[in-house]
Amino acid sequence: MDLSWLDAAIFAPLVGAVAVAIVPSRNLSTLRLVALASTIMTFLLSLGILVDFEAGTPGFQLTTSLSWIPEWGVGYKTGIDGVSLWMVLLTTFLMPLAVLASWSITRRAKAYFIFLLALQTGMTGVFSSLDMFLFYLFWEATLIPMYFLIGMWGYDRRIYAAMKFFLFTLVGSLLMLAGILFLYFAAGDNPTFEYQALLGTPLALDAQRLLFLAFFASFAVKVPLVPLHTWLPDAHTEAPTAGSVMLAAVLLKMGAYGLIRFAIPFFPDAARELVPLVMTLAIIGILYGALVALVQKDLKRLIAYSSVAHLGFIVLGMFVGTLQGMSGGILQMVNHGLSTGALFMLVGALYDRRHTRLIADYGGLARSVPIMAGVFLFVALSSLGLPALNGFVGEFLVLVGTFFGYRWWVIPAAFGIVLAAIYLLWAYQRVFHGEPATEANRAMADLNVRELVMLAPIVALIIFIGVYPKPFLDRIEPSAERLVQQLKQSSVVPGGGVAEGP
Amino acid sequence: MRVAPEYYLSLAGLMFVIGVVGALIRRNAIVIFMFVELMLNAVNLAFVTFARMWGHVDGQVLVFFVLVVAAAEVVVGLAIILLISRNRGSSDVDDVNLLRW
Amino acid sequence: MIEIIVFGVVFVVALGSSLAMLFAKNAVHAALFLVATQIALALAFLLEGGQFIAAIQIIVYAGAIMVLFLFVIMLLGVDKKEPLIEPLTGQRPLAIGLGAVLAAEMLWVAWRGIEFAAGGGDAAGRLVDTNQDPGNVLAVARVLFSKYLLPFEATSVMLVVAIVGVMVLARRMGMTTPGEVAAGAGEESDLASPGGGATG
Amino acid sequence: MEMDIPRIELAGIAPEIALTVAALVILVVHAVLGNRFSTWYLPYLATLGLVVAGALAVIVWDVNDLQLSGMIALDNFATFVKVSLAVFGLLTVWLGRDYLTRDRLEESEFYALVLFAVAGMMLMAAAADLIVMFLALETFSIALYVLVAFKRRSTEAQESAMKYFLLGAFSSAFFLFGIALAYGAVGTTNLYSTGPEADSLFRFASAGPSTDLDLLVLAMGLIIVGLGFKIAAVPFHAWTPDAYQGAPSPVTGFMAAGSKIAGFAALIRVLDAILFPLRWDWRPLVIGIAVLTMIVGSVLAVVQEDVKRMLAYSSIAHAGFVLVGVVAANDRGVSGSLFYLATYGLTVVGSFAVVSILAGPGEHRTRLTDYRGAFYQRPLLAGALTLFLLALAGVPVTSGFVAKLVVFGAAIESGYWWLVVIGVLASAIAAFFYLRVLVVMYMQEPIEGVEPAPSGGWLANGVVAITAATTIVFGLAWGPLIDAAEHARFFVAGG
Repeated sequence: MDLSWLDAAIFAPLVGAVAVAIVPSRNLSTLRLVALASTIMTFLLSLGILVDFEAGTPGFQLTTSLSWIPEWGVGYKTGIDGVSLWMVLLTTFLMPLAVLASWSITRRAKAYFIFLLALQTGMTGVFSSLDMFLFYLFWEATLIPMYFLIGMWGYDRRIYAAMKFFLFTLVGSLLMLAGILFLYFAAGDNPTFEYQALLGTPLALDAQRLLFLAFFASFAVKVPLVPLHTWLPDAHTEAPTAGSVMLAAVLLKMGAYGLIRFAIPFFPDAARELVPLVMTLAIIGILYGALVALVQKDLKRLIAYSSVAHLGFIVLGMFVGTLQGMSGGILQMVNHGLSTGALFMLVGALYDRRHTRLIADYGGLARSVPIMAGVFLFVALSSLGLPALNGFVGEFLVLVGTFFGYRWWVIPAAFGIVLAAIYLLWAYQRVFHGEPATEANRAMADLNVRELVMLAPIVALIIFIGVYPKPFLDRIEPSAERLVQQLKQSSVVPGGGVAEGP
Repeated sequence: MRVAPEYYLSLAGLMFVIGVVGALIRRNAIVIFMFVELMLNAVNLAFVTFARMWGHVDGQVLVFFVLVVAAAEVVVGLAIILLISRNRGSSDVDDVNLLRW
Repeated sequence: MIEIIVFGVVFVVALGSSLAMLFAKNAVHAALFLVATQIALALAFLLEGGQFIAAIQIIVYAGAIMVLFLFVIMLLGVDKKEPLIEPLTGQRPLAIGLGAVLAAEMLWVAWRGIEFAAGGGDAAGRLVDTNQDPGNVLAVARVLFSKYLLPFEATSVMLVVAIVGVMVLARRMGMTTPGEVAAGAGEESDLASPGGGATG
Repeated sequence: MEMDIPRIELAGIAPEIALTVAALVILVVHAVLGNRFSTWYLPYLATLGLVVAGALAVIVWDVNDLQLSGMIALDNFATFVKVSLAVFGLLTVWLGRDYLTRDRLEESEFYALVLFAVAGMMLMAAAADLIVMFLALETFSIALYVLVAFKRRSTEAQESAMKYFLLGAFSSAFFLFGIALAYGAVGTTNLYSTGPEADSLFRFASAGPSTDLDLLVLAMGLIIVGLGFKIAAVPFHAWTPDAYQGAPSPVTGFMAAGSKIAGFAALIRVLDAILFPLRWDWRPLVIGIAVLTMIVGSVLAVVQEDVKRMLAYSSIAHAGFVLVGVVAANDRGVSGSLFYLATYGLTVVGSFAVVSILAGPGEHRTRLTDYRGAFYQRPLLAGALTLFLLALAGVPVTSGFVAKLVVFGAAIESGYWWLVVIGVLASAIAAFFYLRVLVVMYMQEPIEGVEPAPSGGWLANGVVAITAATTIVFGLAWGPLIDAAEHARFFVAGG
């Protein structure tokens, strides 16, 4: 059994979940501590990945390959490259913070932590699977815990939001399942689900188009790209804080990750054909998300729409076909995870104090909670791309990459950044400045130690990436280069319609 | 001078169709069940006809099986119908709406 | 020649009675028409060289089964008119349309489908020979107890199932209080016997 | 003309014989002893019979033979189905024990009828002659008609039994007319050729378009219709919701699992093995039925308010998914369908076990609203039901997902990718109603003042545990089962 740190990081949370299950449910503080300890342990394990990972090589590393269902060519195959490395680390990094953000969960905490830990296994697994069956398993495995997290611990319209989230994602992923199966049989006499064996499977162009759309349906729902985004504001708004954090920081990235890991390399010709469409959708997402965010009255909903805009940026960078765009998009995935995660945590902290998410209910908080205001402003600035903070690096790379690829598309994208500055700063101003609307706002308590501990690592990373992104980009670029190449390859076979089947 | 199997088969087919239509449009359980019996009779005729067509008695043996099955079905079916009427305290076994979802 | 005439009678009676069943408002009438159909079919079986089958058609079908039917009808007193309301909107026309399609298919197949020479040669003549020697009953018995031995045994299991089933159902009829747990299979029920009777 | 008594080889029907004997022993012993010594020994007898039957089925694995004048096919296909049926029977008997003692219903007849039904279903899977198939079908159908009416003093149950019976008899007549026409076309009802000169349906179908096929094609259509009733395919599904709702829950689970696998075994044998050469004739019909079944089953399930009724529509939808594998008509289609039916059977028996326990004495609580907050009152049962529902929805890590994967995979291999797209969309619709149950169980509070149903006995809980475990195991380590299903080949002459 050759297992790597990666496999340990994937399954450690499940061990944690079992541990949580053993703890008696009355014992709330023990439950929290066990969950926290398990996530911290997982994070430490994932540092092992970082140590073992060799920068500068494009291929997959820390691979594990075990036989599982040989009858159907299913194997347990994991491994990471420069893209998934940061996604895995982002997940393991944010998870302890999400547990810290869950202190307000006192009802059915045991089930809550079990679902949260199961979710972590699913997310880590998605980013490290090199077998389509395994990937799909993890992909769907993220769905159920999230469904319960939203539905059981969410806010008023939680059931509606949970159902919508589940069904949107399920329709997409089932179409992808059909696509995976088609690909599986197209691969030749010895069908396999292995990712690397499936790469470069020759396919007729019309088959490629259909398959790309099947995969795209799944990933575009997850990203989400307009017009498939309508589940997102509901899910983000209704989810409990930790749910919103993981949803925004990691689950959405699964969509973008799927696009570059699977949709493009498997079907490069179809992807090339559809680049204008995807880019258009991305630009629409940037502008639409920003404009809708401007008019939101609900703080969580505002951040949710800002995610739509940010993810538009990420997808734009990935599809322009330049190294800068791709690296920027990948780095931006990390950045968005950090800043949006932090924003959701802050809103969660506000909600814990005042039990409202409406911007109008706040105002003048800067006087009563100066630290919180400061952190909020800082994170907002990171999110809108202030130079020397992480967001700037990513967005700048995306814009440069877009400029080299498709010159004029830069203009609407840049306009999106301006809008982001407006809605975030305006929201900050309305919440933290002016006269306190109520007595409750005046008497609000500032961030406590737990919340500081939970936000401090994020703040530190935001500065670190903003000032010194090199360690990150060093590891991203070789893989990004390969991904860009994959978009330029061709695997089309002449003739042969899709109707005849594989 | 023999009658060609086509005629017998036509008779069997028509009886079968009448059975189908009757079972679908009537509402009394017993009457529906009688139409099912009519369908089985049509089957018997078909079996006997084909037996002669092929020149062996296999088809007639098959009729024997159909008869046994019909008998067993009748016993259970009528018992169920009786049961319902007893438990309802009336003889009202109408309103078997077979195609309700 | 005799076959043609008798078949004509059989055809008219069987089809006429079946159609009459469709339009009979009274369950007893429908049952009687069914008996007529079955007797006509028994005649047809005779014409086609199935003497044994013709006999049991009368004995079991027209005799036992239909008597059971009439018995139940009388017991329930369903000798009254059925309501003519359509159970499901459009069900009646739909059923008739379906029937028409099915009938067309049946007739088409009957006249198109068996053109190929079944068995070759004078197959019907062979059956006549078999009925001469060793005789219809013996021929049927030989096939039944050799080739069709397994299905024959299977019917016995099926009849046992029917008898057990009717016993269970019969016990549900007399039940008055839920506390009255059935006292096991030893408690013979009257209604179990028709099951045995019809099969005997 | 001398009688040639067939060689009496019993290997092929040994399991059926064992079951019949066990059923008769149960009836006789109970009749002799009465209720004087309680009835604790009855489920043991039934268990013994089923275990012996399963073992007798297993020991002929990899035997490829026709027995009893070609009436019985002794092949791995039949064996796979027989073993699955023995397992379903066992679970039903155990669950039934709990149910019967709770509701104080007579036990001996219940076990005997279940055993007879299993025997009939096994015979159906092994039948190599249409008339045997028909008799087997009637045997288990009659047993099921009675089992559906098994609740005492429940007019609802009895009416659903009547509806089931009438439609069952109606469909039998179709099946039978199909047999008659097939007999007319070929001169025999046998599926396989037993000798070099013997005729069989298979030989005839293989002869190709040189022969006049009209009669056979119509026969095929009627046989599909007749079996379509048994597997609850649309538009022959009208009995399903009522029968599933009215029957005692253990029986419902048994019907959903056993009746389906037996009906499909016959359908697959006739279509995918015997009439394979005529696949271009039957495929359009079966595809139409499959599409209708998947869509109608899924859509109508969404609006149901009764859990048993909802599971009935779900079982209809599942018949549609299996039909997708039948349509594929390749090796993977056959093995995939078998895998699907086996795992679906376990899952559905498990779900009805939970429903049976939660419904309480007299089975009064089966409405969706009765499940409010079930998770907080019975966390383990609700958890198990969650697992079953997710498996029915086809969510990974459960056997239901793998089942869908292999069946859809087979269809894609045959080039029916568009059928798969319809299938996945239908299963997305279907997911909606499974989610509804989850919402009620987890996201709503229990109704104040309503006591939860008493917990089930150890046997019923054991059934839930076993089926839950298999649902997970066959979702993760599905290699051995799919391997067995892939080796479940049909009888091949001279093979």
